[in-house]
Amino acid sequence: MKTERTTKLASAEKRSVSPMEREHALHLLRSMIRIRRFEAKCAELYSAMKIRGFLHLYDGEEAVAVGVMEALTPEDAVVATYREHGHALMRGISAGAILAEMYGKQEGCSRGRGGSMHLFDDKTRFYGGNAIVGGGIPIALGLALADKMQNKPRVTCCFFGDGAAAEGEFHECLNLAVLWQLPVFFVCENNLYAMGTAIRYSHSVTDLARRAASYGLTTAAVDAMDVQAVEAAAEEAAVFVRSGKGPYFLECRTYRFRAHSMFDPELYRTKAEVEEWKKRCPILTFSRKCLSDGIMSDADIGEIEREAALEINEAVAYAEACTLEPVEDLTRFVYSEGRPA
Amino acid sequence: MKTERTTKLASAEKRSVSPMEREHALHLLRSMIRIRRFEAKCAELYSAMKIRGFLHLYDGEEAVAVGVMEALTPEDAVVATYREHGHALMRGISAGAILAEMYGKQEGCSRGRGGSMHLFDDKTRFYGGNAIVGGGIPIALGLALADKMQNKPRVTCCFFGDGAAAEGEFHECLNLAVLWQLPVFFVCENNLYAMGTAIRYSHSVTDLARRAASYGLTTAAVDAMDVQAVEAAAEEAAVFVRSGKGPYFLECRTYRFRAHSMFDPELYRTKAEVEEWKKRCPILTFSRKCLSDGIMSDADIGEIEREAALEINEAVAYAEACTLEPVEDLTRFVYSEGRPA
Amino acid sequence: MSNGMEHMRKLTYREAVREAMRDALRKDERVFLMGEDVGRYGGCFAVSKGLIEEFGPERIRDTPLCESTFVGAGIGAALGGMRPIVEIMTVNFSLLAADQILNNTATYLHMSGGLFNVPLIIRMATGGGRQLAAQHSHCLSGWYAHIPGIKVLTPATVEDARGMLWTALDDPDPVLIFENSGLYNMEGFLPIDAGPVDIDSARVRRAGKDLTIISYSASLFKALDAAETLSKEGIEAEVIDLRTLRPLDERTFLDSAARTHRVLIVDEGWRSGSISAEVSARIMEKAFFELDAAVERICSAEVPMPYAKHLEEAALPRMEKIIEVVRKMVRSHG
Amino acid sequence: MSNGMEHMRKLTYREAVREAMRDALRKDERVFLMGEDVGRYGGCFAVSKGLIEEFGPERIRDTPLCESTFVGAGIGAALGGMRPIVEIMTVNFSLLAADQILNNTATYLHMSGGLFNVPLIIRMATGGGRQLAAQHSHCLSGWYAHIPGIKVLTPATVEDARGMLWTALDDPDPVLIFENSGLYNMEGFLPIDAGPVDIDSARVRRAGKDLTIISYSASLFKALDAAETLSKEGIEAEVIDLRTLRPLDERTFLDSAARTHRVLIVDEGWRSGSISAEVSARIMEKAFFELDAAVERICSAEVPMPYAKHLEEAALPRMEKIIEVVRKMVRSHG
Ligand SMILES: Cc1ncc(C[n+]2csc(CCOP(=O)(O)OP(=O)(O)O)c2C)c(N)n1
Ligand SMILES: Cc1ncc(C[n+]2csc(CCOP(=O)(O)OP(=O)(O)O)c2C)c(N)n1
Ligand SMILES: [Mg+2]
Ligand SMILES: [Mg+2]
Repeated sequence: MKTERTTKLASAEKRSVSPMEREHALHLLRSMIRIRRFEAKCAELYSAMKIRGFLHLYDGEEAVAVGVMEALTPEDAVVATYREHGHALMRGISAGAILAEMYGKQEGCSRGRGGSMHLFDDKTRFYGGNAIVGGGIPIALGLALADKMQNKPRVTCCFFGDGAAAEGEFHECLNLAVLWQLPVFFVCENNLYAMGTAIRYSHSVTDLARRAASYGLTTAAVDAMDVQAVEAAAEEAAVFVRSGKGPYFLECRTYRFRAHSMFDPELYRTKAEVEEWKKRCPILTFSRKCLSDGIMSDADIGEIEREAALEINEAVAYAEACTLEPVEDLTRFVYSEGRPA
Repeated sequence: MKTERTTKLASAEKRSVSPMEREHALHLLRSMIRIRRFEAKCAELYSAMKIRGFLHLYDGEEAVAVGVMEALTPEDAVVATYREHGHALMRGISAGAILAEMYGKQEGCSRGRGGSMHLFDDKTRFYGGNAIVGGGIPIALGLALADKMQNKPRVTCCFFGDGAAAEGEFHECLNLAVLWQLPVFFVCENNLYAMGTAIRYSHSVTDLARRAASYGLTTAAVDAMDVQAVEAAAEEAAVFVRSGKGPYFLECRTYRFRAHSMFDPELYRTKAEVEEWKKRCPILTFSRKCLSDGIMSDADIGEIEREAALEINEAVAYAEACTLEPVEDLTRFVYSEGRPA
Repeated sequence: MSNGMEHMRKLTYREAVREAMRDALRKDERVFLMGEDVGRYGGCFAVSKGLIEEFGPERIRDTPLCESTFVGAGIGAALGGMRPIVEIMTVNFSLLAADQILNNTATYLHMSGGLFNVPLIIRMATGGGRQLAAQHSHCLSGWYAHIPGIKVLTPATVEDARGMLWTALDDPDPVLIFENSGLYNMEGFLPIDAGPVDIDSARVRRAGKDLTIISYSASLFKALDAAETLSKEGIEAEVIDLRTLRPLDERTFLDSAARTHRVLIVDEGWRSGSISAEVSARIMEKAFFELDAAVERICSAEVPMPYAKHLEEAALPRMEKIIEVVRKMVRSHG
Repeated sequence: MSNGMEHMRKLTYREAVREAMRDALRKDERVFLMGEDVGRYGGCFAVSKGLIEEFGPERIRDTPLCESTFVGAGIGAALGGMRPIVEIMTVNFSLLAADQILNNTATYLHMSGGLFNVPLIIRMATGGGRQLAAQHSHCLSGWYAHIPGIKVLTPATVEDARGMLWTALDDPDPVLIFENSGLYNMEGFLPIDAGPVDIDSARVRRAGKDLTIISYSASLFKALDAAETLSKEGIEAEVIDLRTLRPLDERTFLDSAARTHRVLIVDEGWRSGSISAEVSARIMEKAFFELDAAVERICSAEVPMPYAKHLEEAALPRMEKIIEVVRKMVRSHG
């Protein structure tokens, strides 16, 4: 097991910045901001009753989806959780398709049948959106097994939370992934809470990377309020997995800024604790660093914000304009249509 | 985690033996021989079709049940597996009641409704006999929780195999037992196989005591072909648990001499491997040691064998003479009879 | 002026369940509540809100995510002399504990030849209608009622939400209580001194002579609403609340069928192999010659619950559909 | 001399399943078998014996004990382009994977709005009669048939044991195959060139005019034996093998009911909410006016399976009981 890694915060001296470096920094920041603004819009639309069901937002955790997804190729597969808007956006599903899904429209990425917790996309190999905590981990294992049996050097990236790590399937899957040396990239989003249950009440050993290491696989923990640290750690993990060395477990230490869902009165943590963490906001710290490093300017950030606002407004307009599936089609997709001859 | 412990094999010099020491040695040997002879009779009765269903015998593993049970008091609770004749006998259920159970007679310890895999006894707090691998572990946790909530300084002793340790409940239960500091004495009977699956195919890390330690509880491993080593280790564990220090995990390293069940063709291991282990037979090694230490004589062993044979013959006669429950009572015990006023 | 309401008070279904638990926790030291987020969070549906403040974290016990283990631990605690109430957030998650429910909870007394009874309560939210999609919305109470060895309660009214838990806690055997999450906000009146209610009989919630509608849980209210509308057309439907799906009180609905000669069953479960199929089959077996028309069923569409509102509504039993089918049935001549 | 048997060969049900798997493994590289002890041990019921020698441990894949995970991994492997056959030793253990079966296997296609189908086969042994008691003996195929999104097959004959797997492997959706462990040793004849069989229709296994007995899996043979005995008394029972419990082919049994006007269902499952309840309810709904007598059911007693032989026999459907009920039904006048 590796020890926690962080990239150093910007030092005072300015240094020369390559266009590529600048482009990439802009890309990382843009990605995180897109997620943040998207989630804000979702919350707004929920209050406006345009979105219903359970809604779990990702604020504070953006660096995880952004950093990890940088390490994946289009051939790789992703299995996510019910807090997966960020993963879906980063994987390349359009904001419009995601919003249309939450509107329950047939142009939604899951045809309006899944909603916020069940985003899917075949083109980007995005295998959901799973609302059973831990339920996606075995599926990720199977995807990786299929790759291994077919000699496809692909990675299956599986996101799950600290809460999920208490479920039995976590244990079964880590064991099996190591036993069978499956190309799974486990990404544990440790945001310190499972709904209202702090990690000290759900894990006897709260160092999850250490716990995972007890299965005999390579693990690392990363300060996931730092997008570059996540990106570097994920890169290392993905290279490892892709090269056939077996599974890899990355604990991303992060924090959820918002309530668990739209129903959560947040009785279980103090405002002060949340505020303390907000000082480490991945968007805030990264943009500050980039500014002080001279990698980007306030104008750049303004431009990003404008773009994001535009994208999201267009997505809302799209979702509004989308159509409802005819009620007569209710029982479609219980089984596949047409059987092979 | 402690390292594996074994008691030294007898040295050549004779030493003076106290009557208590002799009595205890005779007791340990008698206990193991009772189990061994009982199992042999079961196998015979199975061939004679007196016993049916699945039958899992304990030969080779006697030192576990014998050694562990020495550390328990009558107030403690026991949760066992489907290979539990030895546990049941050692806990004090009579051979007659167990055999009658396997005969399907109503005088059986579970009224003939459970059979070999479901031996129960309320007087000795023997909570079964569970044929779902790993299924008893949460029940043991609950018994311990009840004790803790009622301030009863009792131990719940939970037996399970190496195979069970791969199931998700194992993980969930170790975590919870440590989190809640429950008085559970986990006894892992690691006989290196789960049916036909060798431990290297079922665990990524085969040192189960080390795996268990990753949950932050006290663990030890013991050479369970040595009854005195098991006894000493169990004593330490029970004292620990009883004193309120939380759960304890003891890995008993042992071996199953017979097939998994009466249907197993044993394709998965060699005769030579079995023969090699048989040299370490806990009865053989312990009786040899006692003889060479001068703790007991051949005559003592002969007497034990005679007693065991007598006990078992009487048990068979008893089971034969027992009666069948009337068929009209088939649906009894689906629910309790009579509800409290 | 007395309208009989002086001894009544108004409360929600949620409050009724909470009060029932609070009462039990006060009266009996052996009672405790265990499940995910029942304590510090205040309960996934806020049912147990406030209880941890009164009873502390030992008795309002937050568990990690581990459904199979905390249900199994409930069995053990019950065997060890406690009276655990285990909460599973929603019925879909109970599938993770299905082994403990079927293979241990339901069989323990029998496997042990009558030695060990398991006085365990398992409560869970069930049902659709809140756009929670295919992993949070199913109504599986009827499915669980297939299993001998457990009792299955489906309180629909505030009175039952309050009183059934009480009786269940006195029961020596395991009891599953399914609370339809759509009912938590429903208000109702309850006598100030409301006490325990029986848990093994169905109840006629509305008398009628033309047809019997048999239902349970949230669907009951659709049936009652339909009956009101139908009444204006001169059709008087009797409405029966099954209340307990196992053991099933067939006497009540067989008697009703013998009076009305026509039966419609409304069931939020999927149709095939549902409790509605069982009720239909029992009427077939025991009241066949009383019938003037075939027993009909309205169930949820056989589809994993879709998220989109209009699709979900179409998937669930609807009042309009009940009215339509009743009209057709009453018109038909046997 | 030709008796039509030259092109037939004799084999057991176990061999038929094994051959079907061997065939599939040879024909299609994407097919593999995964489960506890399917490889080195040779399969808990020796069904997969010998396969590891031919196909190696990659394709005959022993798993640790982790039902939920290897079923879930089956879903993933199917999504990833393979054609996994997952074996669960016995149906009671499948409860550990009930979450993956109901919440993922059955819902995946629908939740994803039709994007991802799951061509997964899950085989398991089911049924009682071998004194394996309350955690190894239940017949839950009918119970699983409640779930939309999966198909549920219950091959009773050697031909179906051989042919259904083939068709199931070509199916784009998840298929559960329940093999009654009491059938593994049963011998039967099969055409040398036996091929796939359809998996969505019921079959009339014996024609008759006086009454219809509907059954499936191992109980089918009790029904057929009863029919032979009854035939000597002049009662000609039609015997229908449901074969597939979901989707249910109601046409076949409704037609039969319309011919014979009397129906008995024989089902090894527990009675309440069983597939037999569903069949009865469908006949009620769609053939009510064809009936001369109430549809009756013979099911397993509602008790966790007892170990003792005489009790287990009493718990299961018995041929004598079938004969008795048929006699009574045929004598009754509608
Ligand atoms: C099996 C299961 N149990 C319970 C729930 C209810 N639930 C939804 S999210 C959640 C907490 C999960 O926490 P974690 O895995 O840490 O993810 P996070 O929400 O923090 O991202 C719970 C208990 C569920 N969806 N599935
Ligand atoms: C949940 C479950 N899965 C599978 C089985 C079938 N089975 C019975 S015993 C066994 C092996 C268990 O091995 P282990 O825990 O090491 O115990 P041992 O038999 O070696 O004492 C298996 C797979 C079962 N009984 N329960
Ligand atoms: Mg979390
Ligand atoms: Mg073992």
